Amino acid sequence: MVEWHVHDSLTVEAIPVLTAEDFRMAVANAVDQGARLVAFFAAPTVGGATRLYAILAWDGRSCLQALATDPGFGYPSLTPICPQAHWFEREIFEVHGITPHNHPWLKPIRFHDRQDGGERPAPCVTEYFTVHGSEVHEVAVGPVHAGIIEPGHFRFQCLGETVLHLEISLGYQHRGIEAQLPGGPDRRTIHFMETAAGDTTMGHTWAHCAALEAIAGVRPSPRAQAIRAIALELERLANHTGDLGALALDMGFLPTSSFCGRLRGDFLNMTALVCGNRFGRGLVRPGGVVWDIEPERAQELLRRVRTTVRDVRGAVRLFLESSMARNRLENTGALAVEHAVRLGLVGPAARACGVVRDDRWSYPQPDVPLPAGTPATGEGGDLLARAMVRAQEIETSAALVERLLQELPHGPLLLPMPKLPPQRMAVSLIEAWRGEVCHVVATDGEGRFAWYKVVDPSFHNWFGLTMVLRGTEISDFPLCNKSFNLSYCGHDL
Amino acid sequence: MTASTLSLACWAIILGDLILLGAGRMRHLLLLTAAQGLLLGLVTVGVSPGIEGYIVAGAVATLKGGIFPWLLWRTMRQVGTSEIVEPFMGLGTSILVGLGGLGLALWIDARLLLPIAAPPLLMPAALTTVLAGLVLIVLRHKALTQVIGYLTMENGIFLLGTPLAGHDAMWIELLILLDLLVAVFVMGIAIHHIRRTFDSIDVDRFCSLRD
Amino acid sequence: MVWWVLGSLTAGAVVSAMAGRSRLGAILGPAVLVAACAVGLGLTLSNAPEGWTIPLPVGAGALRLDALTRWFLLPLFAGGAVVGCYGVGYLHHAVGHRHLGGHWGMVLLLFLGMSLVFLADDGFVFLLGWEMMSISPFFLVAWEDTEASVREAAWEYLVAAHLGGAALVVGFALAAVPGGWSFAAMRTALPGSPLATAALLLWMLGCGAKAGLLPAHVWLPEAHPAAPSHISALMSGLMVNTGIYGLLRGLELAGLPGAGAGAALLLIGLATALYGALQAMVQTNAKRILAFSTVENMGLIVLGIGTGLLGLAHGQEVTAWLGFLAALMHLFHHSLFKSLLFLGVGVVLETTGTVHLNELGGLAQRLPWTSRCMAVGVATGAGIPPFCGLIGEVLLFAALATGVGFPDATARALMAGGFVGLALVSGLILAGGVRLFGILMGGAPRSAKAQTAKEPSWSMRGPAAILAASCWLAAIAAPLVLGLALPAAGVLLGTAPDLTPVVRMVAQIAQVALVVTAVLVVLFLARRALPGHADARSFRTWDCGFAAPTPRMQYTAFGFAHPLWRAIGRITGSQVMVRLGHGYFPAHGEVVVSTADPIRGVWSRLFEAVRLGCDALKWFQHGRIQLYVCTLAAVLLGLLLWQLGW
Amino acid sequence: MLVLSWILALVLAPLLFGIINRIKALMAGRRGRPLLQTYFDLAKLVRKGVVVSPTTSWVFRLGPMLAVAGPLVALALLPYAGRPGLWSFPMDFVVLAYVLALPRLGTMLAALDTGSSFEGMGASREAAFGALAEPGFLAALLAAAPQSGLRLEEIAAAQDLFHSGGALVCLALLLLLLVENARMPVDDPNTHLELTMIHEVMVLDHSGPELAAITFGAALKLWVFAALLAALALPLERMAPLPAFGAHLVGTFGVAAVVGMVESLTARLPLPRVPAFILSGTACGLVVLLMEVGGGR
Repeated sequence: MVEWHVHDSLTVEAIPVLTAEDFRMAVANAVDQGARLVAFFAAPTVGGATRLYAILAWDGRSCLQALATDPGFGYPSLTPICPQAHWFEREIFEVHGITPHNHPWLKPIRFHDRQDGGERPAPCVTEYFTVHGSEVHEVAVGPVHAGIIEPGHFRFQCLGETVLHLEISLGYQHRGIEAQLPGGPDRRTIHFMETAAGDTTMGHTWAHCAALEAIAGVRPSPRAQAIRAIALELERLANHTGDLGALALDMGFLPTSSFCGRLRGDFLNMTALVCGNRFGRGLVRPGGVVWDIEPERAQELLRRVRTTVRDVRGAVRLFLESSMARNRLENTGALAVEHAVRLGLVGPAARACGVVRDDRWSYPQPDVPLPAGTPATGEGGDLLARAMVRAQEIETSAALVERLLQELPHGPLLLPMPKLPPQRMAVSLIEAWRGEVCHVVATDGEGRFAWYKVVDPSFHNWFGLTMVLRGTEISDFPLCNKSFNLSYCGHDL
Repeated sequence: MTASTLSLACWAIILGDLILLGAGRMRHLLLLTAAQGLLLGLVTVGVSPGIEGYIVAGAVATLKGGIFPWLLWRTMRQVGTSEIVEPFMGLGTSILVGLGGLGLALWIDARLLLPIAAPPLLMPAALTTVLAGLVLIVLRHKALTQVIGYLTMENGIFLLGTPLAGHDAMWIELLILLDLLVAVFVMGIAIHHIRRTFDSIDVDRFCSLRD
Repeated sequence: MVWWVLGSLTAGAVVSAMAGRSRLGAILGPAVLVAACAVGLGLTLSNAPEGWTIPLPVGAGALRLDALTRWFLLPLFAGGAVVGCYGVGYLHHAVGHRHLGGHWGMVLLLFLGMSLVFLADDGFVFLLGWEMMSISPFFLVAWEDTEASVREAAWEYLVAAHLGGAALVVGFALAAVPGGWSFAAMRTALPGSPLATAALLLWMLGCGAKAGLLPAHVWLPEAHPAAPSHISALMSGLMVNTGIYGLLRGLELAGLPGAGAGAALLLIGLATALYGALQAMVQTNAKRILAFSTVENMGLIVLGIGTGLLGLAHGQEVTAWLGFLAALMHLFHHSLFKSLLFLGVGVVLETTGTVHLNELGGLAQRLPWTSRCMAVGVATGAGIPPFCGLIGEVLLFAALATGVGFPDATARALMAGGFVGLALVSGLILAGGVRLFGILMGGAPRSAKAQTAKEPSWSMRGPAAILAASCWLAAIAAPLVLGLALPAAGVLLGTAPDLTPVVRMVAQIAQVALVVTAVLVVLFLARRALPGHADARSFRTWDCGFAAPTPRMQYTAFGFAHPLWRAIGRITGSQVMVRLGHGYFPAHGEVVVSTADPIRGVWSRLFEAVRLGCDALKWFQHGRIQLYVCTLAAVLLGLLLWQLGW
Repeated sequence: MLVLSWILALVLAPLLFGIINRIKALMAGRRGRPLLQTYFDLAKLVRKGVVVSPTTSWVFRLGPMLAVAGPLVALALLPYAGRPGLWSFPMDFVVLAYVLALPRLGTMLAALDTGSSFEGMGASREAAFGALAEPGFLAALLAAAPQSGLRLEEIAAAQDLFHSGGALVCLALLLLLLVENARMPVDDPNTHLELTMIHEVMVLDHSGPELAAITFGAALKLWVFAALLAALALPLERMAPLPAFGAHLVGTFGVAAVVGMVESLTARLPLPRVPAFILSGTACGLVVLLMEVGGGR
């Protein structure tokens, strides 16, 4: 088993290829001992065969491990002994047709055309897990939603108000990004990355650049890294504020929802002040950043961050201390910590359950200071905990941004990127606002992308949402969904 | 102090009891307890006017409307217990039981022959308060809620005693003494309960409850 | 005329039974029924002389036609004619291969029995009628005797009817002790006699079992649904009335006892109504829902009687009149809409073969007539204007509301409690009615059976339409109907106080009903003038953009009741068992909902105990004739000694 | 006067939604939509065509008519400005409750007729909460009724906000107004989340003039409740006719303003807690009734 650090690269051949059975046991053992399966995918070998790669992350030791196996047409499924692999295995099955034997729920995770070339089925028509009984009814929500959100289909098995089971069918946002990346990097690549998940531009772009920089052995200047960190935290601030506002809106708590709606815009405008784009597009490029923060702009940003965070604090306090809002939040949509660990949840959703898991601390980027304190965690994993974690993260992010703005290091903005070396591979992990973004890149014999794997935090967390809903109220679903606030396009890619 | 103000205060006490039974959060319970203490003072003034009445009322209002709730509030904060009141049955059931209690109180009031004429709504208010306290003690999980239940019940007993107090000044002092006795007693029992409920928590912190 | 009615019913019963499977048997019975009912209606509404005697082997039996009897005969004969017509259509497929003659013979016997019960002026005739009425439904319920559940329901009915009948026999025997068997004698001798209370208790037991009062209601939701639908309509719409009649007559004979009986009836009525309404909310078989609705409505009627008695006991005449008038009016309205609903469900059963709500749906499209009639029935039951159900319920509310001003505190509390309870019941009825109609008729068919439903022949649609129209007419003509009810209540209460406010109130409610109708007509016409009336496009609607809805995506019968069941419905004893596999990826999931009536369980345990007790007595069944004779002699000796008064 | 009040109700009822929304907007620091937006919506809807789902039948088309007919007739029962309504008879408050059940029946049946799980969800909730709210409404009015009279007119005359039980009765009616008219904290009229709705989700499939009818019916129903509450809260019968008329109008809008304030400051209740909320409204009325029965008043 090969082990390396997140900023390093390695050769693809360094990854040991085990037999399917050994591979399965090795991954399961590592996960049992505290590793996380951050990526599990199939990729072509030089010979043209398909090989399975598992990337394991050891948060405590800040190191990564990788394993591989050659499955042929099928292999024994990991899911029964390692539920984290569940979604990955279904994806592998869907994209490559490699069957994980004994997988309990083997079906595509994305809605797609029929493989046998038959007539295209109607959206969301597939086999869902059915709870039998004459009194059970199904509720089919989506793919079109009444709000301005992305498409996705939710199939509830209900008895009256109680949800017995929820199954989620996605794929309406599938753009084939991963399939278009091999052969790169080219001029489109960075734009694919900036729009992989529209609200996580900074997370994905940084992860992409970090992976390329690791392969090329380029180390961006501290100033560029600081500007990246500022933009990432601003993205976090904007989205967390927006999420809290949306949570308030969904329970009809108007004061906070209207305040947070405006304040989210203020944070986005701060990003725009840095790079001219409210979502931070065009700011980060391999080798550094494109736009600088001059001292006067830093002062302006500092002023804005301080006032906005003060307002956010007020609005959120109003929300979290209102007993009516707390009544709605407490004990709703709870997820036990052992489920969060076993399912490999990431981001605020995992931290709200009490899992200490934040890549900013575990896998810090070079020259980026650690945020103050420890990762924010909650208890019980209910709506309140997820809201509280966000409120705390707003504080830590604001403090970090202030600190960085006050003492911006010096250095060139953008270093030139050399041509990528051949046959190298790198993994980057960035704690975006929604959770861990993981990019796995490998180059071919000419230094172009041989394959490229993107794992959005939503990919880990969608199944957590279905677990939260089992046995709860169907009327709680919108709030639970909002409290996870997962990405559809980030999942579908 | 007119009779109508007194009856309004009694109305408020009865309503307070019902809201107490329907309250889902500790801080509401404490606020209600405090309000009830203040109302108790008001009623005391109404029933036994004169300087003694004012003194007793002041003592009652400070003790029951201020000190006790504040102590409990502090304890709650220190223990860091969750804000949610944990009822055995739904809060709706508790309200229904409270309504039944009010009915019972009115029924008893119609049949009770008191030695002295009490203001019209006083007895029902007192009995309802006692019953509400009982419900809080019986139908709630948390030790702190039970303490509030004891307090409420004791408020009711105090109310029962007020018309007697108007007659004879001696009664007042006796009542206050009894009151304090009951309060300390109640706290003692309650702390015992708390100790059992929160085994892991530092028991010393409960010293703040002692009077 | 009375002889024509009774004679034709008797003769028809005999001839029809002999006609057997022939075509004559299928026609003769209903024809006689309709004819007899028509004559009976004439008798009821005419100024016929009031008393007759019939020669019986044991002496002369007396018949009497007073206003109370007229009031009960009215729905009996009106409903009988309608149900007779319907039955012809309902049973048409059985002509030739089932013993239809026997079936109709039993129906005629049932009508004869009910007529005798209402007309009786002495205990013998009453009991004679009661027995006829009790036995014949056994054969009627057991029509589908190939099904075990039907046979069981029929037996259960028989046991309940006989236990109730036995209570009545003993009750009349006790009541006859002071003065004799004739009602006139009881009226003078019974009030104040120590036996009156005992007799009344037994009457309440016997009649309560017939009317389906808690806790003796358990047979009713089994037997009524098991019968063919026109018989269900007969039993639930008309036969239960005999229980109320017996109760009222018994109260009259015992001299309208005071506060205790009033309070007891009020509480029993309220409990029955609440329990019935809640059960009707959670059951999933349409006929059982209707049967529990009958239980609930009988509860309301008894609530009215109890209120009236309480009013009387406390010297509040207006309350007393309001209570009894409410009971009588509601009884009439209930006969109309419950028969209507059973006829409607009968159509559903006939055309789809099932009455389970979760197998139905989409019938409003397929059965436009029947669904409209059912809608009227549901709205009437829920007291929605412009239908007649409103009148009885408002009278009941009025009786209870006036009671809140009583001088006596306990009575005030009872009345106020009754008022609030009644309000809850009325809310529940609306919810239950919406559920019944909405799940049954609305949406898409939930099974293939419902897919092909078709309207039946006019002989089945017509009677339902007539009843639906009567539900509206009875509201518009409510002052007239009240005019008939007043003398009926007068039989119980004597001379009336000034009831002009009550009469005016009913007239005003009738006006409200009329105006609601008018407003609806105007709106209907206005709608035609607006766009989108005739040119509405039929297309898949919003549904969250989901393109392939299935019938499984509709609310189920229990699912619809789920929020209410969670809040207050758990006392119905229905339970939800969820079996979902463990772990993140369950392999199988299933939900079973049981809606068994817990009170039935109590009874069956009781009967089990009795059976064990009887087993213990088996030593006595040794077959030695000497001992039997000895026992008989001992009993006779004992009776002799008792009669001689020691 | 009576006719005038009736016409005013028809004309001004949609304004109530405008007032509520304007208050909510002000409290949230927004400008909000125009005060007359509901009128614009109605005018637009009336001119639009209709799309119906193929599963629906006559029931679906009847529902909106019932939704308007009920409140229209209920208006005639309302006492206005201290004077009796078109009808005034003993127990007219019970008839009022039954007439107001007409729109509930209509919308629920139409909802179930669509065969959609969303509409069924709304109907199921409405059925439960409507049934539970019924005793509260009637108990509050009975408690408010003086011993001598059981008409709405006398009930309104006997109560005012500053009278012993009057405030409590008004509170009970306010809480039940929130329940019956699908307002916060029971239902959120502004949400887009079908799974949490009650009233709005039942009328998802209606379009064109039928949706207009339902919206107008809802506005009228709110008017009936608000006007009734104002009649109970204000001592109108002691005023001269014209001032009473004005006061009643202002009072009705005042109720809408209060509803707007409540909506601005509350969060939705979890649905399983709604029955307890209804019970607390009911309890307010029951306390007064108990006092009356117990002779404590």
